Amino acid sequence: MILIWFILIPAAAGLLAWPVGRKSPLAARWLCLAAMVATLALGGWLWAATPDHDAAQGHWLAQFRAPWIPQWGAQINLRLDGLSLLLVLLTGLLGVMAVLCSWSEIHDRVGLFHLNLMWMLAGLMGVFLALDLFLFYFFFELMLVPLYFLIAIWGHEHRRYAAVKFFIFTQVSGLFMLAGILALYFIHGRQHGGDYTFDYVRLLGTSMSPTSAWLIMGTFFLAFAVKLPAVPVHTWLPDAHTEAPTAGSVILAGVLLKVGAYGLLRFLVPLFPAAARDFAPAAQVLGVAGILYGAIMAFAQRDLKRLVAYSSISHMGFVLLGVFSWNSLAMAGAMVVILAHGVSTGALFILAGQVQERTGTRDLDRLGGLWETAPRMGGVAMLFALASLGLPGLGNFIGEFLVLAGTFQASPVLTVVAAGGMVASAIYALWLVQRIFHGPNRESWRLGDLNAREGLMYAALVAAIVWIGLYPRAFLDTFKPAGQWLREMSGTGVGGSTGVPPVEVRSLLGTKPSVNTGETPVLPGNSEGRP
Amino acid sequence: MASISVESGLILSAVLFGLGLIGVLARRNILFILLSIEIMLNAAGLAFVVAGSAWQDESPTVAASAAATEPTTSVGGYKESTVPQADGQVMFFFVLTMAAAEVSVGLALVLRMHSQAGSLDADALSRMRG
Amino acid sequence: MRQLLWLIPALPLAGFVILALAGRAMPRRAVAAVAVLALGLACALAVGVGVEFVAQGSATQWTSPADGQSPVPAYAWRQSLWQWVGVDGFKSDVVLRLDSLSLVFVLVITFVGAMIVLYSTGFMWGDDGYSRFFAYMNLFVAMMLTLVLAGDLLLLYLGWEGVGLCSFLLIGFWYKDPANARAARKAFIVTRLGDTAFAIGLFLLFTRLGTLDVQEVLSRAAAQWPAGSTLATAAALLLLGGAIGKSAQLPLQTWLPDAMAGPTPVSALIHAATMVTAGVYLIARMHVLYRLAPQVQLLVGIIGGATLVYAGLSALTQTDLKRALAYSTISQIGYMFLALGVGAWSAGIFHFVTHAFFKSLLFLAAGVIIQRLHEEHDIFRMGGLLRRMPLVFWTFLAGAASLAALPLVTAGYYSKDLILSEAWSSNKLLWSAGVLGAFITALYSFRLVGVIFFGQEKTAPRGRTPAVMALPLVVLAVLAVAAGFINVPPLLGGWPGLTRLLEWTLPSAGIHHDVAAEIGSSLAVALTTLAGVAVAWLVYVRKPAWSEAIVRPGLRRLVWRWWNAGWGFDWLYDRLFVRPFVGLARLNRDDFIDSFFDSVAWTSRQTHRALSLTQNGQLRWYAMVMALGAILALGVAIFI
Amino acid sequence: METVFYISAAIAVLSTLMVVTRRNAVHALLYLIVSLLAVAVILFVLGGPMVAVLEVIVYAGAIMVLFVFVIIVLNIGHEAVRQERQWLRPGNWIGPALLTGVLAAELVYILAGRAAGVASGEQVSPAALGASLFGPYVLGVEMASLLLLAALVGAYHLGRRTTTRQEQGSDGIDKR
Amino acid sequence: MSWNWTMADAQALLPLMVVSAAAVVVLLVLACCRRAGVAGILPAGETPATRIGAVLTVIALAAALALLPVAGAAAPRSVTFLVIVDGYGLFFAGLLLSACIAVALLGHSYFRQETSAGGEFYVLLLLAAAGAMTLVFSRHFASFFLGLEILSVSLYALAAYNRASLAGLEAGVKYLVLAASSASFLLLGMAFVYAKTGTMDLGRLAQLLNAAPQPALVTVGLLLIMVGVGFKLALVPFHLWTADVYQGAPAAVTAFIATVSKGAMFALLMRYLVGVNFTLQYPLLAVLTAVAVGSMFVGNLLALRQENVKRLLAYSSIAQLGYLLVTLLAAGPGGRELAIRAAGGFLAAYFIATLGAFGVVSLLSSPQREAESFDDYRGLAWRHPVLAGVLAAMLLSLAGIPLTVGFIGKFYVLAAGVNANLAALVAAMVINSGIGLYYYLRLAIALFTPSRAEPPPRVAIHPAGAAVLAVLTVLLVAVGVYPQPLLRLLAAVVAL
Repeated sequence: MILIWFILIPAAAGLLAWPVGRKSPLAARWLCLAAMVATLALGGWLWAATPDHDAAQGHWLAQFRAPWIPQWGAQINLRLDGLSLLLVLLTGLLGVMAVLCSWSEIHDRVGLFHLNLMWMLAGLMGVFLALDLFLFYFFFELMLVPLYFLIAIWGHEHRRYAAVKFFIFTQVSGLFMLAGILALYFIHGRQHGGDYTFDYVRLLGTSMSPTSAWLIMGTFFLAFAVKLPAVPVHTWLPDAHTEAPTAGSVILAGVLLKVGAYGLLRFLVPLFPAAARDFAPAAQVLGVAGILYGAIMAFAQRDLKRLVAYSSISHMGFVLLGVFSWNSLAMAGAMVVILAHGVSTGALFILAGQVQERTGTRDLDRLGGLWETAPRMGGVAMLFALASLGLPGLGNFIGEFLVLAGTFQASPVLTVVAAGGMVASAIYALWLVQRIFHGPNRESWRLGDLNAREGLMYAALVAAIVWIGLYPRAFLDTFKPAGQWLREMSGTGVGGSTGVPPVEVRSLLGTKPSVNTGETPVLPGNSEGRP
Repeated sequence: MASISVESGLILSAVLFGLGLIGVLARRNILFILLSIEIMLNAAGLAFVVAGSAWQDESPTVAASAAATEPTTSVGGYKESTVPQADGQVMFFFVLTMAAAEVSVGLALVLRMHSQAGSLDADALSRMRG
Repeated sequence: MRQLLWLIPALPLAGFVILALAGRAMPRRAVAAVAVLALGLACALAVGVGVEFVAQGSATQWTSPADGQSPVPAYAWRQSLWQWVGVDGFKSDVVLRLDSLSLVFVLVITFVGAMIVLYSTGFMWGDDGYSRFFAYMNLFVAMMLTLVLAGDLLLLYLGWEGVGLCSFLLIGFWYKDPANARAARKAFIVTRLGDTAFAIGLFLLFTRLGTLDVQEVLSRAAAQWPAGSTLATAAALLLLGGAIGKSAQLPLQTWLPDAMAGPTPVSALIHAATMVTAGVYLIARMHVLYRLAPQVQLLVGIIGGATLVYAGLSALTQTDLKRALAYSTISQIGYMFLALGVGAWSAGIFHFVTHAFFKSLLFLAAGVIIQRLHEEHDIFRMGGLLRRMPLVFWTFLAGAASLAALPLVTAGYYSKDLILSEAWSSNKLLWSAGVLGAFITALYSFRLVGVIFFGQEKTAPRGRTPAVMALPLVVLAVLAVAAGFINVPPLLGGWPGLTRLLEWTLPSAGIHHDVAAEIGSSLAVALTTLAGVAVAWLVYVRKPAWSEAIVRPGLRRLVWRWWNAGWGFDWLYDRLFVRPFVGLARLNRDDFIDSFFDSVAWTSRQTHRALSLTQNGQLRWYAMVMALGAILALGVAIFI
Repeated sequence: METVFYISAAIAVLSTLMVVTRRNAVHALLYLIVSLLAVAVILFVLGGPMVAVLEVIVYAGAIMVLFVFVIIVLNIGHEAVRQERQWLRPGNWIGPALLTGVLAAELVYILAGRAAGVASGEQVSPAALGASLFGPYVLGVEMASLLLLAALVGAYHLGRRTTTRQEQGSDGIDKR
Repeated sequence: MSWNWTMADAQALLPLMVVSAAAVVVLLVLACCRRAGVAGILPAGETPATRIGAVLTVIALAAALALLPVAGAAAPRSVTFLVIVDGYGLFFAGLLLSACIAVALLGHSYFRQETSAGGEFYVLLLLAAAGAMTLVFSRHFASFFLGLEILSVSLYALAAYNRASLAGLEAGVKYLVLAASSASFLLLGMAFVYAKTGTMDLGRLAQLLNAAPQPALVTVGLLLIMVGVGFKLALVPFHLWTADVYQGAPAAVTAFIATVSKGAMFALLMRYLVGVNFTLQYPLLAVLTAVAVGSMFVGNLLALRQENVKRLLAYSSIAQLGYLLVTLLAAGPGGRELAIRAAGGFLAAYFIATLGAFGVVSLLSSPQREAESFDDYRGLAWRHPVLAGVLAAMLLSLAGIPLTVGFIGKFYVLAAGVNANLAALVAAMVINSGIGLYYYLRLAIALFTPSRAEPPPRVAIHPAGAAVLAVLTVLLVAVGVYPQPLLRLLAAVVAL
């Protein structure tokens, strides 16, 4: 029952913040902060206590169901499992950060700003909880409008171009996915004698001809690839990030990109197991391309936020690689990358925002030598740059290591190329930090170092990234049942695979050396052994 | 009565219709355009009467019985009674009323055009574009 | 004491945390105190743990097994702290493992670390980033200890990257000068290449053997992989890649000379004593893997041999004191690789121990010289310091002698002699490379002594060496001379204690002990060393004119400049990798994929303009289009 | 009967052609009246006496008179003819003629030989027409009346010349 | 031969009769008022007359709307072979009547102080409404033609209603000439079909054509009729008049043209092309598909960088009709029921959004000065925050963003398209909604960005118009979030 609160609290706070903001902006800020802290606390409590977790619900931790449009078979069906819980927590955390970091940055129309921000967060919560495809699409689209207005009204120089580009990219790909959902809806309906429903669990088992499976999966993949972003359709991200206000960038990078990853994990592979298996090699190549292309492009940028934006493209390449390896290791790795990237890139964007706030520019050629005036900020920047290049002991490394380890079984060559990404990320991450903080202070910037509020923010983020780095078990155990269930669902998909005998891919625990030397494109390491 | 084939009637109305259309497309004086429209409508009215004459009448009341009955005759077949259907001419009647109505409003606009826009040139009224 | 094993890396880590958070607020004295205390305590604790470990271990281990059959299982202490990564297919814990190999490393690291930190409290006194320096130094020692004590390869990788990070931070310590920042970046990226190879090796090991626990990996590898199998070779090669990167061997050695941009104590600790030998430790730790892949072990030897000759010749031509010492370090590590290559495992580690002492001594002495000569780095601008800095002279001489391996007197001799004598019995070619290297080493070490301390004085040194810097010099000088006695070969009437200790974990050198060969080899080494010293003395002290002769234009000048530039590797890599990467990046800055989407937007704008031309407001045109529409529709109906 | 149909058809086509090409409005009107009378004859031949009469009275009579009335009010006599000269350059005949030629050709191609049936030649007496009009088509008649009402009100509103003060004021602005 | 009226016939036709009678009554009342005004009984000038006219119109339309269920009781009933009153017709009649009420109120607020406007606006509006309802209930060529013509003739006058503005005159002339010529095409087509099949009853015609393969003459006839219909629905080759007439006509009338006239025409088209399971044969199907795709692309692309709000909304309505046509093409076997519901749903959403958008335009403009250029709307959020919010919501609904009824409409049409697996059309629709997004957002964001040029004067908002917009916005969000009532209504009523 508590699931609906995850959506209602931010939404209500947003609505309240608008009129309140008119009178006193500060009250609006505190209201939204309180709302987000409450949401985060709710998530934390749910995580810690996992109340009323009876076996009947299987691995679902909580559930909320209400009729919505019986005519179409759509209902408000929110369910929470390990995967969604972690993403809800990430959204909560970054939501608090977003409100905090826009404390000193946003001064005009504060009420409207917080309305948009809160509604975006409510939309995001909705996306991660919705188990009904129509409801999922509803929230998938709903979160775009507030972000559009956030970028278009409070953004920087070319904000309108970036906002429209972002909106059209996501909207068109989203609509293709809607067509895909409808196709699935009708195929399922016709197959099961008129049982037309958008319920994810019931849609899972629909068997369909390979061509239609490929087509529908293609639409889903397009929508999630744009959101991820995967390489060929990524060009909206740098513009959107560069022009968005700090809070917008934090949420955009921290959580909005994860919707694509969440979609791949939750919807794409379980709904179309056979098609996903055939598509896996191509998607992995795309992932690796994303890693390298993102890293090289990041190095080339002269704008601070564009550099960090391209770095997130590189990190998301790992997620794509991990998801399509579809074994317990790679999926856990993808999950950790999602969390760690959310925290580290969120922090980098808050930092970028502060640098821009203090110096008024994002141009790296003009920045330099800030360490002596703002050493604490330099230290924090160094730490998060190291996190983003995958230093062990910080969150990203665990994720990247698990993803690469998981992918290694299927395609060693691809893993080696992807590992090149680790070197490339080192190049741009170090170059970024040294460019801003080391070197001569050309324009002799005199900046105020971090104040208490900012210190608090960074303390929380540093704690989070180190926690993921040194004690990831807490997150991995939460994700395990969800990952297990997803693999079972995709395992029981389309009947016998193309005549290949179920390759006894020994589970990774056994001592027998792995028979699968990667020649048949069976989804590797599917530890359940079923192709 | 020597029989006039429907086909020639329709061809005539098509030709008249074409001429009317040329008038609308070619002339720049709004009056001539209205005249050409009258020609086109008249041609259409003629076509209706010609079509009506081809179909013998199975008394319209029967045809228009309460529920829409199934089609009584196959397409294009003759019917036994000899009176030609009145439907075509009723339609002509309605076309006539429409033509009259349209002319009256048209000429009212022509008068306003003359007083406000100064000339009767159709292209004078092409200020809204793009 | 066994339970306190985790405290050894934890103490420096605590030092780092204290200095990083509150360092700025503390007075300099307090900062120095915290730094030295942290390392001192760690060193004391290490000694205590070491003593207890050796005592307990000797009961089972000391009776060295008859040669040939499988060794008695290594005696080790294991302390698991918490489960780090636990996915249902893969379990990796944060576990510390102390065995004789890691004990040796821990002792050396903590002791040399303490000395250097003590020294740098004086050296860095004038610097404004005082607390930041010691924070980084403490972090480095903590990371190095984690690397050495790691019982799980993943934890080892954490330490591995940690030390890489600290070397980056410390090289770029004086961040104002962009050259330092570039050197730091270069160091990190080149080592990162090696680390990536190492990571891929980990993936291979983990996917094929199912675990990353060091002991587990070695036992399963031995059980499942036949000698010479492709998997073993691949794993060994990948780990070798990592080792080459970190230990600056060919072909990934270009970063070490540039790393001298950092403060001298950093060079002493990281780029001489500890970090650069991490590769040696890794190969020694995974010795089972390398014995399963003999060709790779040979390759290690070959790389060692080639690097020692290459680096020696380069060191010969350096004018910058620190760069000369850097190349000398590369050369000495070449010796260790050679030792591991020929299977002389404990000899290699012994050379690490002695090298740590005399090389850090040389660097610290160089630091004093440079500081007192108004930051003068060029040795030919120094000279005649014999009288002005007697203490520095004697300590520098002890170090140089040990480096040159003066027979019987210095520790360097014993370790180098042990390596070469065992190399002699297994690979003649490598042995000859070693001997050639010995000659070159002697030549360049005494070239330094001659040029710096003899001849007439070019720049007058200022001030005097503070006590806190002098003490470490003396201690290390003593060790540089005396350290050899812990492992005197039986031939010379000594008891090879260290080798026995190391043979608890590492395989013993092998069975062929024909005494004649050993004597012959050590005689040859001694003679070549003395010849080298003599030549150096002749050229650089007696006849300074000859040293100019060498650099006169013509072929000799060309070769000299080629060697000086590190055989042109830097130039090659710059052309081969750096320029294309930067060029490609700059070329595609605006993301050509974006231009595709912009073109879509452009075409739609153009169609908009074209279509709005059709809306020209003319009534007749509208009617014309309508008629055209009708015609087209009819055309479709009739003809198609 | 056959010949009467063809003769009057020819007259109708010719006079319509003349209507479209005349420069002088009054001449065009007169030609149109001739054409309408010819069509009335055809209607009579096809068995629609009532319709033919209506064509003459309403079409030729009322509508054409309206046109004449407008021409008189606007007295667009001779100077309109001069204007027509530069409006009616032969150049702008080609486009419409071509288009309409193709359209007429398509229609004729369709009609030639396909329209089955022959005009019965029987007369539809006015009584029958009336019965049908006020029988099933009574709703149609009502709607026709609504149509005329709409035209009436529309024409009244548009035609009102009494421009009150506002309008003059606003006239200026709107001469965009 | 005569037709004997029964009570049931009268009951079925009640709404139509009320509207027509109201037109006459309003005319008479206005005449008296004007005469009384002249005679000094009522206060001088037209304003009281227009107010009485408006009130009467709204009452009449509301009464007709209320009588629909009564007529529904007698449905389905064919009153003479001209008209058939059934659930399908009543739903669309309801939709049209409510739109007319909205237009009446908007018109009233548009002409508020315009004394010279006179009451004719309401008479013409009622007549147009009567024409539209005849179209919706039509079953025979005659009622189809007459309904269409009543609607068109009253629109000629309404378009040029603003006697002062030259643009109005231009709009009126253009609309008249083109509508009349397209009507003649329509008539010629009808004549050909009648000549070949001998019947003018659309129902029987559809059955006849289903059975036998279509003779060429009938196909040509149908295509010529399509020219007339295409003109009315402003589909691609016949769309050129749309922008000029929408811009020239007063904003309230534009709202009427964009919604009621298109809606009525489409209802008739839908009834016969889908209702009587008339399967589209090759030539007509190909032409319709081409027209649908053409309308989408041309409509959206024309509006891309359009600087005039009324022209932008005109082009956007062309594109929206392109989407609507997809439901027509998706009505193959098995998709008939869904296609009709989709069309009903989409039209309802389109009506709400378009009336809302044009409503805002009409509230901001007045007979003297039409608020149509972008500068009037730039930074509107500061001058009229609520109006800006309403317009933004309407634009988002036209773009099909969730939380608005537009999303439900677009979803429904997409569902129909996918169900009839028209992959190409669905793809075209998706791409076009992307293009459409560009200019909807361009206008929406312009509302919130302050303009450099000095803003136009603040306009007093008339309560009647404000009430209409309030109702529309509430409907927009309510149905957008909880569409169940609309869906239940569609299911119950539209089941043929």
